[in-house]
Amino acid sequence: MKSYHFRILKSKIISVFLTLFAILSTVPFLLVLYFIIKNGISVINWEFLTSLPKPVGEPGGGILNAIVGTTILIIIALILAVPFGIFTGVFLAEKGDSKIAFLSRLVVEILQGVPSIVVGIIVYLWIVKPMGHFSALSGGVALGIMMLPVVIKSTEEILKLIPREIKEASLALGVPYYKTILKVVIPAGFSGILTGILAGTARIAGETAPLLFTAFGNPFLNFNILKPISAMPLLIFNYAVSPYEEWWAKAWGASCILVVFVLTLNIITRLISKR
Amino acid sequence: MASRFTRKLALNKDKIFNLVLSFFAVLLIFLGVGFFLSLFNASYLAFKKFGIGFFAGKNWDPVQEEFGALPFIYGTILTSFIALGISFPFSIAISIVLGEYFQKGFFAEILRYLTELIAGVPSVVLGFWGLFFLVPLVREIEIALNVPPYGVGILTASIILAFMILPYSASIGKDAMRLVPNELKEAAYALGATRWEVIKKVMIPYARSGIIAGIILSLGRALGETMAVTMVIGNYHGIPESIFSPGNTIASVIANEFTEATGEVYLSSLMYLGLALFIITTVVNLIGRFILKKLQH
Amino acid sequence: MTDIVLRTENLTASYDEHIVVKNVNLSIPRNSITAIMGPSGCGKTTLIRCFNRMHELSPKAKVEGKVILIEKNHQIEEIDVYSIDPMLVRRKIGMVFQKPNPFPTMSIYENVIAGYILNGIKLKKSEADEIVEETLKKVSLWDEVKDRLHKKGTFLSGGQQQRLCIARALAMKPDIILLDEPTSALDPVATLKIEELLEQLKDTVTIVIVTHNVGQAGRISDYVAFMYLGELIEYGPTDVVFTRPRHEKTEEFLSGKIG
Amino acid sequence: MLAEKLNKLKEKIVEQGNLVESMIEKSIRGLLTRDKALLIDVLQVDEPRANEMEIEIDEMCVNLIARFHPEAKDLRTIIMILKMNNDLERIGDMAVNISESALFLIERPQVKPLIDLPKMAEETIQMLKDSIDSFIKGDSNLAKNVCERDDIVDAYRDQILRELITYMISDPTTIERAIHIERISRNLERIADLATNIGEDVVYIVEGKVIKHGRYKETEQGGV
Repeated sequence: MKSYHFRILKSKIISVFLTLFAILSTVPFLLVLYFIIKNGISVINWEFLTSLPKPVGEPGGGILNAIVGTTILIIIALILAVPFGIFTGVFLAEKGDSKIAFLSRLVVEILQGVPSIVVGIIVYLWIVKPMGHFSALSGGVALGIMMLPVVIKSTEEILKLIPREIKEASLALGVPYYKTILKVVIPAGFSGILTGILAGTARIAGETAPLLFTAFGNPFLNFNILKPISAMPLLIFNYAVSPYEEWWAKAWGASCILVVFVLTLNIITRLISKR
Repeated sequence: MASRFTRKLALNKDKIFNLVLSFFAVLLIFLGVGFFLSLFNASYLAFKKFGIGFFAGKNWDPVQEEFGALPFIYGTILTSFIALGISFPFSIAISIVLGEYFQKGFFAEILRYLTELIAGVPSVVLGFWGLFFLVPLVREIEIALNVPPYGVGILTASIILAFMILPYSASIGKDAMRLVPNELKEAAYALGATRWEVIKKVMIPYARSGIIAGIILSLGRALGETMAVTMVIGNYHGIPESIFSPGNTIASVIANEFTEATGEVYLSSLMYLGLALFIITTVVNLIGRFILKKLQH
Repeated sequence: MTDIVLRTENLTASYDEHIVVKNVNLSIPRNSITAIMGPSGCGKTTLIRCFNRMHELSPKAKVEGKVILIEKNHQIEEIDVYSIDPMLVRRKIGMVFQKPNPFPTMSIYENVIAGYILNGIKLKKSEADEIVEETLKKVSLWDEVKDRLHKKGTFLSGGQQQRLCIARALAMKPDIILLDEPTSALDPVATLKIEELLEQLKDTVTIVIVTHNVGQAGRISDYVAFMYLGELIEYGPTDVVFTRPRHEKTEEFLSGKIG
Repeated sequence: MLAEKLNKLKEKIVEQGNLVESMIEKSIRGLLTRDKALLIDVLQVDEPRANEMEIEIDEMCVNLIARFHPEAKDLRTIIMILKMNNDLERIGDMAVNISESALFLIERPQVKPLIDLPKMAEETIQMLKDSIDSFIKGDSNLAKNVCERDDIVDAYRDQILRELITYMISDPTTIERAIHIERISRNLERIADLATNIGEDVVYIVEGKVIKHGRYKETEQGGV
């Protein structure tokens, strides 16, 4: 048997080693953040945020089309996923042991793991192909589907945490079931549901793959949801793989805005759910 | 006392409400089934033409309308498993550090945020960064090793994937480590074990299935990840000869070629790829979640 | 026992084929405190949950027999509880639960009039103020909370929360309130306060309380029912049941041999 | 709650005390004023009421113990009330004895002028009054005082007996009447004894000390 001192020393060395390894794994994130801010911050100015792209060669121009596009896509996704997600979440929390619930949960788990590109294909088949052209609507639907499992899961989890007594107290006051759910149970779980919605928004705001065959992109400002629309991640992708240095700069600027937006949502979600 | 009318009305509203709830749940099930059926339907043409042999075909030639998925399957599996290999030691280290050494406190919070937040960075941004930081770096290495200096390729894609999946396996691993009962650890300490011995002989064996679930779930992520991979893998349709050579994954082929696909067979073949990806990731995910669920009970 | 407010006729209740209340016939006198006692799992909670139709909310729950509520306004009216909308029943028969459960999103003020708010019954500000003050005074909570009516009810102590929940039930002006082991989550001092409160309240409302605590049943009730394995074994004035129980099982329960 | 119910019980026992007190007083007054109606009233109205009340108080005590599980002073109070109830009922019986003898006596000529007997009765009634008073007020000093006055009543009884013996020896026809007078004085003496009992019970309720059977001295020093 090795001496006790040796074993203690070994244990200590390993702990230092592991801690260093863990710290090392934060390096990529910090590098990405550093790179994006370094390259992006100088690009961002008022014009960048409020004007449309200009052809290569012309100075100036911005990414307004993408900002508006992402906003519209997120709104469409929210409109679809929030009610759908909350109602399904309520169903799972309330009638959790039915057969329908079992199957729904299975679908939620499948949706949670489905690659975003597959969602893109599906929405292409369901909406783009029948319509004959790309559209903001199809992009919003794709993002909505991506968001759905997050909203459902967080709603279900938070509602399960709400004591049964709260619900019964309301029913015992002669309040109908639907009002009990809408006015007592859902408000009691409001912060949790909100967290889920924010987390879902964070998940979809940077999604690109499902937009490739749905929203497609659009160099002009568009408010018509039946027409193709641009989005921040689409713009970053298109500019990043282009051969023009000035487009790369614009992509850095857009990346910077998108990353700050998504990370802020992420941090807010974590802070809310910690309380 | 309310009139008979309002008595009935309230009851009806409850029924309607329950119907609405069930409607959404059933709609969700239809959504899931619809996913599968639509993909299956769209890929039927390619399936009829190439059958299961599709996945063994080495050539992907849109001009000749000859489609074989083997290079992409190979690329997908290669990148995913290399990524798992790269991230594994880090993920274990984070699991142990956050699951045992630093469970609370400022350092633990910061470390947790910094390791988990990379999952929040949009994959297109990571790909962009990879293109301008990682690709030149890998190119230097390739020059030093005297292999063709593409920069882009399997290795670059794997490194990016490793960054992306690390938070998943690390956070599930950490949770699994924290689930180890204190009595068990104390019993081992009481026998004179050192901290490392407790971790190695008690905690890791106890948390093993959780760690494995984390790895499986992150594999599911890696298999389906699209944008970052598409941007740095090099889009080569052949079977990659080494980890330095460019390649393609199922997801990256679809992303690259879908909007340009002309011809029904071409499109259907891409759908067929999508169906395969869907089934593989779903199976991998469900296995991972099944293990996790068993762990929680 | 002439002035009856609630009567059950061959009441039988079950969960998933498992009968928990067997053929109970019970008449509850108006403006009194009736305690239902018995060892845990004897069906006492289920019994009172049948009174205001809460039992049927549980999955696979079934109720047979009748529960008759006797209202005395201008004339005497017998209402079969299972023939009208359960929402109406629950407004006439209030309920207070084991764990204090004020609505977490509502203030103390809103909690008192929660029944009105949630049912969509509009109250004038002055009306609402009056109900809140009057009800909180009834449960002797007014002096303790009058300066923080608009704070959340969940900040109160356990005993105060439970009194708030009693106020919430009372504000609907029910004929009966059912209390399901209302003090089991409270400390002895808070328990005593609730018991004193119930004693005061029986002038305005009929009280039915489920308790596993023999002492509590003895201290506060006018009538006591003893249940065992789902059956109503003995029922009568507390003085009589506590000193000269007719049934051997009651004797054993009272002397702590079962339960 | 318990305190309230205990008060009701106390009121009841005081009422019973007052009733039996009035029974003694009425029977003696009936004897002295030769008022037959008063004596019959004691026998036919008061006695049944006292009996009824005794049962009622017994039940109240048992109920309180069964339902409230009283402790310490509350428990002592209830147990003592239970005993007082017994004592008072017996005092009632003795008042009945007195009334019966009085009924016999008032139909016949006087043996002798009744001088000591009224005084004795007065003292006895006062003792009973004081013992009940001490109970109401929780006054252990008054209660102890009652216990000490027992000797006075005993002395009256001896005195009366001696006198009656003289009369009986000198005129045997008075024997029957004399025995009835003696019976009255003996009953008064026993009433005084029971009043003493009550006094002792009050000391026990108030102070938790037993002063019966010569323990008075010991407990003064702190031991029981």
